[in-house]
Amino acid sequence: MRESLASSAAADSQTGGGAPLDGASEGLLCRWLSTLLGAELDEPTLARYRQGEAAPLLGYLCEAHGLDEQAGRIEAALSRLVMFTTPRLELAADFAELFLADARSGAPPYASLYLDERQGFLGAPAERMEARLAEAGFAVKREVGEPADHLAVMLDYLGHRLERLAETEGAEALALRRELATFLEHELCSWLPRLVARSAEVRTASDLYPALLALTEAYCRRLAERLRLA
Amino acid sequence: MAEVKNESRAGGKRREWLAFLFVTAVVVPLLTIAVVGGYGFVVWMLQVFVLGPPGHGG
Amino acid sequence: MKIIATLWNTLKKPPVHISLGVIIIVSFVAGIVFWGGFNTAMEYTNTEEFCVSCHEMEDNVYQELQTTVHWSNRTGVRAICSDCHVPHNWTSKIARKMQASKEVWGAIFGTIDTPEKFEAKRLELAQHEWARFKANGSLECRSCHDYNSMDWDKMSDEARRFMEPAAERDQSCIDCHKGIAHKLPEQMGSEDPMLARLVREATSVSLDEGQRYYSAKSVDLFTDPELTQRAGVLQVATGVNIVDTQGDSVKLEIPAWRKEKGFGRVLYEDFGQNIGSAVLNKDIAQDDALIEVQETDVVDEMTGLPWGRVNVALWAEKGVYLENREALWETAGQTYRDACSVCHTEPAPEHFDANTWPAMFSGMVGFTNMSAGTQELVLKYLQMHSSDYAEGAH
Amino acid sequence: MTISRRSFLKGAMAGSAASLIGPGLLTTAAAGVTEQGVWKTAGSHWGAMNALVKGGKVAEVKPFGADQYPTEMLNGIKGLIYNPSRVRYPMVRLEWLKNRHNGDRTTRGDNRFVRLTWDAALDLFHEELERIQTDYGPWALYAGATGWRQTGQVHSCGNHMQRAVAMHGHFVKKVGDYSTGAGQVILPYVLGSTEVYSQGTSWPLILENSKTVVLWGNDPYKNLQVGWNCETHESYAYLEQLKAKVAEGSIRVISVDPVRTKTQKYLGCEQLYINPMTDVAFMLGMAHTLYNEGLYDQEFIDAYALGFDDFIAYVQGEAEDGEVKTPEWAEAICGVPAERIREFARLLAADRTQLLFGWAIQRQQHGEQPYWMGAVLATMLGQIGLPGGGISYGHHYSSIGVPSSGASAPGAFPRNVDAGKTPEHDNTDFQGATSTIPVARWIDCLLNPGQTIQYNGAEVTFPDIRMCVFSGCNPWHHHQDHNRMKKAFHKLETVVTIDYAWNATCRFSDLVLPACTQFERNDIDIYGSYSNRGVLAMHKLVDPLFHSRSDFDIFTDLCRRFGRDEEYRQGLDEMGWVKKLYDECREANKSFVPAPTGDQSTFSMPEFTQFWKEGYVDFGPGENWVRHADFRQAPEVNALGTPSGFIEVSSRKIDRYGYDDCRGYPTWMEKAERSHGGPNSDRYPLWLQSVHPDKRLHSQMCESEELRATYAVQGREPIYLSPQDAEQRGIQDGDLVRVYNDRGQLLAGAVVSDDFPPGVVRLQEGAWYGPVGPEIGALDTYGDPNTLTLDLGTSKLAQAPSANTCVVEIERFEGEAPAVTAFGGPTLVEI
Repeated sequence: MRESLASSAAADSQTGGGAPLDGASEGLLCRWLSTLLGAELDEPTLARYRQGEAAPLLGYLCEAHGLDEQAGRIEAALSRLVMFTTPRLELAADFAELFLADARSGAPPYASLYLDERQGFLGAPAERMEARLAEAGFAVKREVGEPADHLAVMLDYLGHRLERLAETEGAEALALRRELATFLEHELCSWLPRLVARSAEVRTASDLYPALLALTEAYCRRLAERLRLA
Repeated sequence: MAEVKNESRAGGKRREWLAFLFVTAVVVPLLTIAVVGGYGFVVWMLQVFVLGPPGHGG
Repeated sequence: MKIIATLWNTLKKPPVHISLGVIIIVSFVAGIVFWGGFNTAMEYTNTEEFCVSCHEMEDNVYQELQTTVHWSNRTGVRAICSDCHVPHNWTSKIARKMQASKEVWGAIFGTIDTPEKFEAKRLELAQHEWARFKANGSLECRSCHDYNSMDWDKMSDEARRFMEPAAERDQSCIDCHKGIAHKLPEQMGSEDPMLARLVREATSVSLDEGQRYYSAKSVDLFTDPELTQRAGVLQVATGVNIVDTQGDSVKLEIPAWRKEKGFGRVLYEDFGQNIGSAVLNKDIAQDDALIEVQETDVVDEMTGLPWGRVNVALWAEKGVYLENREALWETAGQTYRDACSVCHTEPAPEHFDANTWPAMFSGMVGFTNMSAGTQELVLKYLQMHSSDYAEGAH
Repeated sequence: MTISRRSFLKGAMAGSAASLIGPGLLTTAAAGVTEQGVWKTAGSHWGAMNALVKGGKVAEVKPFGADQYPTEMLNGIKGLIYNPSRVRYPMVRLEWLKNRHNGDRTTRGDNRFVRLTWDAALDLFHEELERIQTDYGPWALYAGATGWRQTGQVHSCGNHMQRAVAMHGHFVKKVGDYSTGAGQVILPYVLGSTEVYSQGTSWPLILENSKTVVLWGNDPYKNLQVGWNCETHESYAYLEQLKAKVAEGSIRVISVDPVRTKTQKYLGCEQLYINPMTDVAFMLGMAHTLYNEGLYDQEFIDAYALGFDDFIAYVQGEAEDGEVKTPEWAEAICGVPAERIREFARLLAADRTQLLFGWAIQRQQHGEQPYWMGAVLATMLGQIGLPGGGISYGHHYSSIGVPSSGASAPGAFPRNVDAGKTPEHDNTDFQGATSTIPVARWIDCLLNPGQTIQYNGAEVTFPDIRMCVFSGCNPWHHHQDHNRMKKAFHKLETVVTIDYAWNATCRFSDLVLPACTQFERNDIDIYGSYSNRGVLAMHKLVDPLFHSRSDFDIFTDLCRRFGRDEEYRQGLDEMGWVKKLYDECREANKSFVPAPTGDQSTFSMPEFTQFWKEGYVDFGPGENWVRHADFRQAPEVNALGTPSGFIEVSSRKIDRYGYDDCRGYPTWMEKAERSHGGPNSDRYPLWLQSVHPDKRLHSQMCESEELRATYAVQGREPIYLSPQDAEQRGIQDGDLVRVYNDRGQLLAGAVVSDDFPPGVVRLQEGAWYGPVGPEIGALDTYGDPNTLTLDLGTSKLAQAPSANTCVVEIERFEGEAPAVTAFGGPTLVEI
């Protein structure tokens, strides 16, 4: 099943990817990335990943967005997990090292730490994101315990908005498309490269999460372009 | 004589009722209150001078 | 006069016109009516509404009652004035009703009609009631509270520590629960509540001559039974022997040691130990007639100072002594643990010796809210349980 | 065609992807109206404050009305709440999670952590406590360490931790502290009180009566910025008046200090240079002058002191060392010209002199001696107990010297188990070991369990500690010689830390639980510290950040593991406790003034809800007071706490202990290492002083990014040195330097300043320790002085820390400097 997808993606990319954006699929993709970046993988979910259940998602990324290199890197990381005696724990430790420990080392996924000159949590980017969530009628669940400018929260928001895009057409869709493009450019692509750079400095046990961050950064850039184009 | 008696009898009857009511409504109640009050006063004085504050019992 | 004569005559003679039956029945009914009216009147004087009809009562004690447990509590069982202040036994109740004539007098002539006047007389009025409760073993309290039906498991541990021994001794409630319904007179002060309770308990300890007792608080000492010539102060938790009693005062004999450098004003519990027993005025300390010196010039190696053993007998008030110091030590220990653990782990009493504790204590006591009296007791507790006295110290 | 395939993708993807996509992090919520923010009251060690909270965020902080001299550190408060180093989730060290106490402990330090849920973390904590109490005993658990926590009497984290652990089982406790370890042990023998934490003579009386004020190793203008309670800096008003008096020449202030201090520069007063660690020699020279020129007060000594003869025999050279302590003898050691010593002694004896001693000179080897010698000098001057005379050891701390209001202060959450209750494990058998250890010897205790040492006249046998619990206290900041600590930590099976930022102690722990800061919970405290000026409501400004919780909440939950959470919090919640402490304080302050109007109390406090709304209650100013005045007036009745009740110039009790490093009277003893010609000064000529920081409270606020940027040099802790030393080593201002000695090495940023004499360098304590790796001897990348300091007891008497006995060498750092890891969380270690 995988081969056929790859070939059609190749065909598609030659045509400059001009095909219209499928909001529903992109929304799902964003919410998938948000889940992966929001919490550590538990045993059953990791097992499903290692059995290749993410293939359709990765395939769609290659085929729809031409992100073959990043997708391949994730698959390689997944396959190399066999080296660890306790892969879940090692991944959890990587996750903590990058995102949870002290935010001066590692790669803390909070916009405020990169965009706000005070380099603290809950800076201006967080306030802007909170306003944006409120405006769209959303709020972060209490038990999540994260500020609004956490990458996973922003991707979840993006997912919902993209699904909303799928249900609209004409002028409203165009406006929404432009709004999401500006959101991606100002609020995500402005700091994701630095996040990816910092994640590269940290020597994690597995390459999965650094690869995931690289994928997310590339995907957001590509998505922003696609939204601007159509 | 009879009316005197009658009158005295009527007067006597009326006077008797008057005395009876007066005694039952006024004299005996006052006497009782006096007796009970006096008894209380005596006990109180005993307490002050002899028995000390009330309540050895109970 | 004539009316009385005619009345007496009528009474003497058997009834002429009214039948015997009518007389008996009417008298009987009148009796019932009288009995009903008399009792209703009397019961009315037992109602709260009647008691607080005088503003002296309503503005003072009635307001105070509303802040106590007898006013509002978990089960809504309420006590009104007569439940505690009017004896339930009929004879005593009648006597109390007659005694109430004094209260009527007070109401008319306004002996306590302003808060200030009331406050000034509060102690005297309170003492009347305390004496009555003491005499009848808090009879009125027992009409609702009964030691036998107290469920010890449901009672809080702190309360149970005091109530169970009290139940065994069937102790009169008022000994500890003065001020349960109305505010305590100021003279009782806002001393540490646990300490105040012991001081109140001491008021009911009977003193036998020749026996050893311990002061429940610091006590002024005098040279005369009338307690007019001040001689010094006896510190709390000090052992004394009662040698004589006269009216409200007792003669105390205080065996002690003292330093012979200076005027020897401070008497200590033991040789070489700075554990204060009493402080005498300068002239008294130098007066050989009063101070019987038993040993002198005993040098303490630790400081090189000469000490002397003395005995002094002085007069003081009654009713402030306890048979032993256990209750005092327990209160002091609990106060010490609570006060000194606010900022850091409080050192165990046996961590320092008796002569080091004063230094540690004076450096730190400023952080606590202990009153002077409490400080004196806690320091003595620490010294008497220091490494010098606790076995297997450190 | 392509459209269908894409929709097919969506279909296929939806099927398998569904299981890989979580429930999402967002819920629907009505669009909240943006409120304009509300001003609340709060407080901290840096000062009481008002804070504007807008949209659930602390927008602005400004000083509390009553604080006329706010410290600029208040600007760091926001940096502290939102600092990137916040501990955000319960974390456990991977190695420890895998193998528990049998794991590889040498990796402890910069190891890898894994996130846990709160329940899992607390279960682990409870399991470890159970294991230690059952497999070992109370001797194996050390939970005594306490630190500067945060202000607030309900959420005093030391109380919470120790109460919860004590309800589970007994544990090893500590005595003494790092600030005044030697002083608080020696002064009870000499002046009959610990003195260092006692209220001092009121400033107004000093300003009125003193002709000379001596600041001995004392920098009040720097140290009064912080206080034990919510500080309102009332002392600064008096320092301002002192400055005016110095200007008009009515008071001579002399700072006896090798360094030109911040206070000296503020007051514009004189400085008397003295070689580091030679104060006792200098004072002995002065004593010799006072005695031989008949300037001392013999009458005062006869009436109020004992043991002067033995001491003066030592000064006159009649003791076994046979050396006469002339000013010339002293000059050779302390570097102060003999004539200057005589002149200084005469000056002090001439008129009313107030001696103000700082705490730094007792935090060195033989730290008891300078404090003892200071008391002896004050006794010879005979002004103890007079207004503006005598000696004080605390006028630089928490506004000591500001008249106290005399009101009662609120208590705190209980630290002990309730009366009558017993812990789950009531085993009190310490198997011969001592249950309380001197706090500064805890690393010796870890390295040599079972060893017996002398301490304050008694013997202490070290318990074999296997587990430590630290709450709101950063022992990796307190203690000296980090490399030795690393060795000691390898012996610990489990270390649990509860804190709000990733300081060194968290990174050397196995289980780290996130506490919230004091601004994320309701509390109550006094403001004004020693002046006890009033009670302050510490409103909760924002909810606890991330997954952090209040200590109250954390330890209630821990006690739920053994079913005693109700008993732990005595059935009250947070606000219940705040109200209880307030009401108890109000009751204690209702001291009945027997005025005819009855309940007219001296300190009437409003009812709780009104207090909470207004934010504070002011008790008003206190009355002036003179320390030791009552003793001077009636020495017998107001006897001191010494064994004799008098001032003990020489102490038979200490003499009887027979310690070689603390004799019966104050003596000069050479140090293990000392600059300016002392031992080891040939290899390491520079004396390193690690004084209290100017822009921090010890290690607190070092994580505040903005504030640190105002003083860090190339991102490192600044090290101050003299122009001569810098020039000798080719160091320019702002250079990166390596500071080293036999015990360790660190990087720091050079600041060349003429406030410092040759041979003296300063690294302020509290700089966060950031080693390159957990290996012994690893380079500290930020500049924590305790990487270099000596871990040695001051003497057998006090066994206190000797941080200021430390010599080092400095060199320019060549090559590529490693990044600062002090504030970094755990970095990866090769697995």
